[in-house]
Amino acid sequence: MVTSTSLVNPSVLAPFGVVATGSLVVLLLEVLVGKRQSFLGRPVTREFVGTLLSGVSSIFLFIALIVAAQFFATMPGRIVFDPAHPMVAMDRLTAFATILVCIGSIFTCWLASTYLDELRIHHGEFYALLLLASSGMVLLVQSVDLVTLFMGIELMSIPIYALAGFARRDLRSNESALKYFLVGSFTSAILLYGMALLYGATGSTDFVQIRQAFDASNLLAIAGLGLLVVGFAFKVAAVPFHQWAPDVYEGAPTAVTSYMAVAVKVSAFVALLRIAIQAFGPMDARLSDLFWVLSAASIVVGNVMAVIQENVKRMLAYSSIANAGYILIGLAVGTEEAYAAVLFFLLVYLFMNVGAFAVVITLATGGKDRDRYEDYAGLSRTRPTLAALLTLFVVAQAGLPGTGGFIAKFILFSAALKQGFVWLPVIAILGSAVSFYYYLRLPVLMYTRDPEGAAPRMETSTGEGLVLCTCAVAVLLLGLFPAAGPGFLSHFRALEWVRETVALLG
Amino acid sequence: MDLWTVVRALFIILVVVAAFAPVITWVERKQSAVMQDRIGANRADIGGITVLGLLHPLADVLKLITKEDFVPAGANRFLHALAPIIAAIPAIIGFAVIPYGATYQFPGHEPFTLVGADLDWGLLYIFAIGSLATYGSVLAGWASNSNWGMLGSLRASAQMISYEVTMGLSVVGVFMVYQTLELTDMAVAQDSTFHLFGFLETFGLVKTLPGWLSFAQLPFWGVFVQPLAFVMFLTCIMAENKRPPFDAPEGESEIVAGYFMEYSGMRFGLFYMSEFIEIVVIAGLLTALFFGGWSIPYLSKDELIAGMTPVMGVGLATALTMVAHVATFLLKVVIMIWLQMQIRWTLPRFRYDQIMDLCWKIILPLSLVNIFVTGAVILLVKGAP
Amino acid sequence: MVVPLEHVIGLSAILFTIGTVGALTRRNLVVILMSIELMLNAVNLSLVGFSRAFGEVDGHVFVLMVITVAAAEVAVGLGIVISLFRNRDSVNVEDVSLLKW
Amino acid sequence: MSFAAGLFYVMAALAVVTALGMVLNLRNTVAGAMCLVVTMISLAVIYVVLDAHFVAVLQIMVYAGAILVLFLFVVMLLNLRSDAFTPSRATAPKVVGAAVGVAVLAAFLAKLPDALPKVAEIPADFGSYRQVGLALYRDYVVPFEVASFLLLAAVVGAVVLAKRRLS
Amino acid sequence: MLAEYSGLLVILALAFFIAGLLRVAHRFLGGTQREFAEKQEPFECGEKQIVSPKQRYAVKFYLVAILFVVFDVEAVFFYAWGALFQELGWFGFVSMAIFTIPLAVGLVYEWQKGALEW
Repeated sequence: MVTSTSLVNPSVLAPFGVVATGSLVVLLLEVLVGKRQSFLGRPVTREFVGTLLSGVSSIFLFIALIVAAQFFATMPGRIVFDPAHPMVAMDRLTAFATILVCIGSIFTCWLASTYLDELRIHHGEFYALLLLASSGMVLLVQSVDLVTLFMGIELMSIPIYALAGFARRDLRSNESALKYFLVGSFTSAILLYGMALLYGATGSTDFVQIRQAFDASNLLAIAGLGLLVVGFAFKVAAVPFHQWAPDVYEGAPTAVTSYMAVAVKVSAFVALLRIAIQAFGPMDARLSDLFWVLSAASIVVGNVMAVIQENVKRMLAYSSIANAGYILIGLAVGTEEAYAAVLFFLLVYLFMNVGAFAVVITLATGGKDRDRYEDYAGLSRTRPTLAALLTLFVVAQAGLPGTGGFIAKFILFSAALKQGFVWLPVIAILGSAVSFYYYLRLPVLMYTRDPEGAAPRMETSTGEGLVLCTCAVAVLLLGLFPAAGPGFLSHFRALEWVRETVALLG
Repeated sequence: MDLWTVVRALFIILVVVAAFAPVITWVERKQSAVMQDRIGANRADIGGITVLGLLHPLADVLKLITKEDFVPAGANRFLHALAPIIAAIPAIIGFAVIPYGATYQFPGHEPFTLVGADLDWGLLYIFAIGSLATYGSVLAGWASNSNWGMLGSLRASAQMISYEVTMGLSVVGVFMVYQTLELTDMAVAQDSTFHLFGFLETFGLVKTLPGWLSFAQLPFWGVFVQPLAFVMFLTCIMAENKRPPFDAPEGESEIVAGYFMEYSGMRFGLFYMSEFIEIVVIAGLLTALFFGGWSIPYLSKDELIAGMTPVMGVGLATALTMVAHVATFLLKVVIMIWLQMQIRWTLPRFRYDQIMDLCWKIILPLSLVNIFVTGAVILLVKGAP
Repeated sequence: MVVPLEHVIGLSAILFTIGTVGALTRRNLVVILMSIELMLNAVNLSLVGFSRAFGEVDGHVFVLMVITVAAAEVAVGLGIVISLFRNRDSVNVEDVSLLKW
Repeated sequence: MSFAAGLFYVMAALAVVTALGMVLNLRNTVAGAMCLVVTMISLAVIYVVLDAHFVAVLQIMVYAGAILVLFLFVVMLLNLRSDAFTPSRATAPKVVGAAVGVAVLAAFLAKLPDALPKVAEIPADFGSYRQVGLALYRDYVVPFEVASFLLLAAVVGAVVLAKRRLS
Repeated sequence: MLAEYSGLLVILALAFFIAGLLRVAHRFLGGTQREFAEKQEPFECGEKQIVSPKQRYAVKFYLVAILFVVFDVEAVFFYAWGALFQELGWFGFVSMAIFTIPLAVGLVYEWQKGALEW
């Protein structure tokens, strides 16, 4: 069982390696710069440290992104780390997910540097932890083995526990970290028990071999699979495993919240997708039922609860629960087309959600978040551009035609309908209708009321501007060009990647 | 489980607990007296016979056992009683994996090894019970409801856990040389010699070693191939035992007696005993890891048996070899104990920050360097497989 | 194997349940953390049991990874408890009330 | 029943009892932590019975010797002697939850024997550090490297959260 | 393999026996117990106890314990590696070097952050 090591193909780990190396460099740089009076001829101030570290981090993430894109463009099929014990793989699905993760992380870097200044949180280890978490995500989407999957999840989660509590003097941040940690480690234990049972049922930790040995009538296999799905449901905050999400999202520094809402979700969903496709093959009917229930419950609860929130961060938390519900439709349907639609949905979700959080971040000032609804009253007068952008992002999330959100939902629901799933799209459309209420409440406040309370921050930093622009352009481009959705499927051949992944089962 | 297992175990207990440990308490007093130009303990007598004060350990035991079984107010009675036992047991069982003789085979019998338990992860056993020993001092201070006790137990546990890490890392080089975690195998590997200038041959600097160079041989002992590891390991393991100069946890000038301050009688006696038993265990461990265990330098076991067999037959030769080995081992242990005593009475107590700095800032990086230098040298000299 | 596999896996399931119940019902943060450790240990036990049954050591390697992760989790988790404790004098989950549980 | 099997059942009983002791003990967290130490040690003995020798010693070194020392440290130093468990709080859902848990467990245990794999023969050095180590450092080299980054994350996270002043 | 543990079992039993014996002997041979408030007081060099020992202590103690846990696990990976080193060859050497880099960076980080200061 011990094999020679000559066949090892380390290039598979290139994106992971770049991001992980980046974390080491940033950590050392922080230590090096932090003690100096001046660095590279500039005085070392809080702002300078923030800008420097965020810049260096985003360079590393950008390199990883390029590497992943290179893989994506030239990928002949799939390469694995070691044919005898694959552990991690690189195929186009992985490369695509890596790109999404890198984009999400770069956005977080750019948003964080000004945000941390405004909230008077030290910069220090923020970027190192962020890069470590990102490397965990990259590993997570690459995993084709339960052991690496588990390590990926943990490497993603542990830095985020610390990030959530990064505002050390803020009680809410402390408690957010605590809750995220308790839920996260509890989840890990459940997930792990599922993995152990799967190992017991199939005798292997490798996805391909698990699939070959998987016997849907075996108690261990079913229990293991169930626990695994429950664990992931916790991670992506699907109902009924969602109670932690609003609290954690609200308490954490907003830059971290957006990271949790986007990058964590994208990577967890891709990993779940890969397990669903690869480890259990053409969907086991019971698994599909499980996803169906999770999906419907998430859509209903997420949308209904979002209505009664008075805090924008909490509202966005519930809306992200609802979005998880939509994505789960694709997993419940389980056709290649549905999987491809999930990937497109994740792409759009990334931009519209980061965009919305970016506006909240850009408004933060004077050591405080501006995350209550009243804070947005009359924003069209004080910050007209921001008001317009926020309107765009929430409208996109609501799924109005002309935005990426509409196309994403459209192709997802039509994939479901094609497969004969009727109730799920109906529930989802009803849920979207409810979502209009809470999403459009923001534009209404911004455009019809007078400003109250303290004035928002009046300047937008370069990083924030870049993020806002990119997101807005992406949301519009993905929505306005009629071919964006189906074109994504055909032009980027998303269907093909899924087929590749399915076909490469060996 | 047969009778011999029990006998081998009993031998350890008798030698270590019943013979060495009490004598060491006497040695300690006598040596300190010698070094401080005093006479030292010599008063305890039975019928006027003092035997150089060797009766003092006995007097100690009698005194401690007849003292009042005392618990301070506010203490957690259960944990207060439990802590000394938790401290003593790891010390007593520590010697179990240390070989005090080689593997011998008498004609017509099964081969056997002179060791309490021949485990394939032998050294890790020492680390494992070492890590459990922490509980004794932690609980002792906490359970006795005393500020000095609590401070002592904090210091003790922080020091012990810190040095646990470095202690492990510092001997990794030894594992790399002997390719085993098993102490019996290490001793066997050390029962040979190596050419001091063998590397000249390996790197092709000379074709074959000239006779006068090949004559320069050293026993293949840990202390010769891993000198740095020896120094670091000695430091760490002495710090683990919390004896001077690492006795900040019980620094009597600051916190009186530290974690066992609220203990008297045999409760205290168990802490005291475990400290001295640990000295023996440390000596045995140092011997096994760095000084060839039972091996007699330049005279390997096989040579010895083969040399004596024509004269007296295999059985007697083996038996004599065995006795010689055990005696060698005990001699080395005695030397190692003397070394520890010497250090203990020579150096003044380190400050607590110095102790922690030594651990984290000096030994830890140094042991990592040692590991990789050793690795590179081994791979270059022996060639990668 | 000296005992039937179902006894090993059964023991692991029992310990896992005890840990789960502890993690969900107890309110002392440190006890919750310890319960989670117990759950991880239960997982390790079943991995060891399965590994023995298959005669492969993959399960053992998995256990090493779980131990590593457990250590990392505990380090961060207790760090969080300490930072919370510094800002607030409590380790009771129900006192974590700024955000509704 | 062989000695080893007997040992297994004794240790299993001990593990369950101490685990329950840890969870049900409401007054003294230190005692709870000590209970868990015993659980860990008895699990290590069980690992030995199951031929997982290397894992057994790591269980003692890391779980019993490191992780629980840390717990004990925190419990003692934060002075967490009492659990704020107030019976007046609605315990009914908890009782129901525990009952459901036990029911699920019973159902699982009842069906378990049919689902388990056959027990294979093992080589003599099964579970030795050699075998596990070779698998770890060759086949599982990726998770092994990742473990190091994971621990780095833990170090940074712990320092960020727990240190009083970050320079 | 299990046979090799029997010696351990014997020594463990003997250790418990010795420790237990000494405690029991102490219990029965120990002097009469006289408990009164002054004697039971925790010893504070003759002063009354001013503060309770059950208080919070410096965070560096936690910090060093947390770091210990992390580094202990790192060290564990070295043990088996060391004993298998010659078999693993340069592959093992390089993979361990890569493993050590984050550890070393972590150490440098702590050092510079003053987490190792007392």
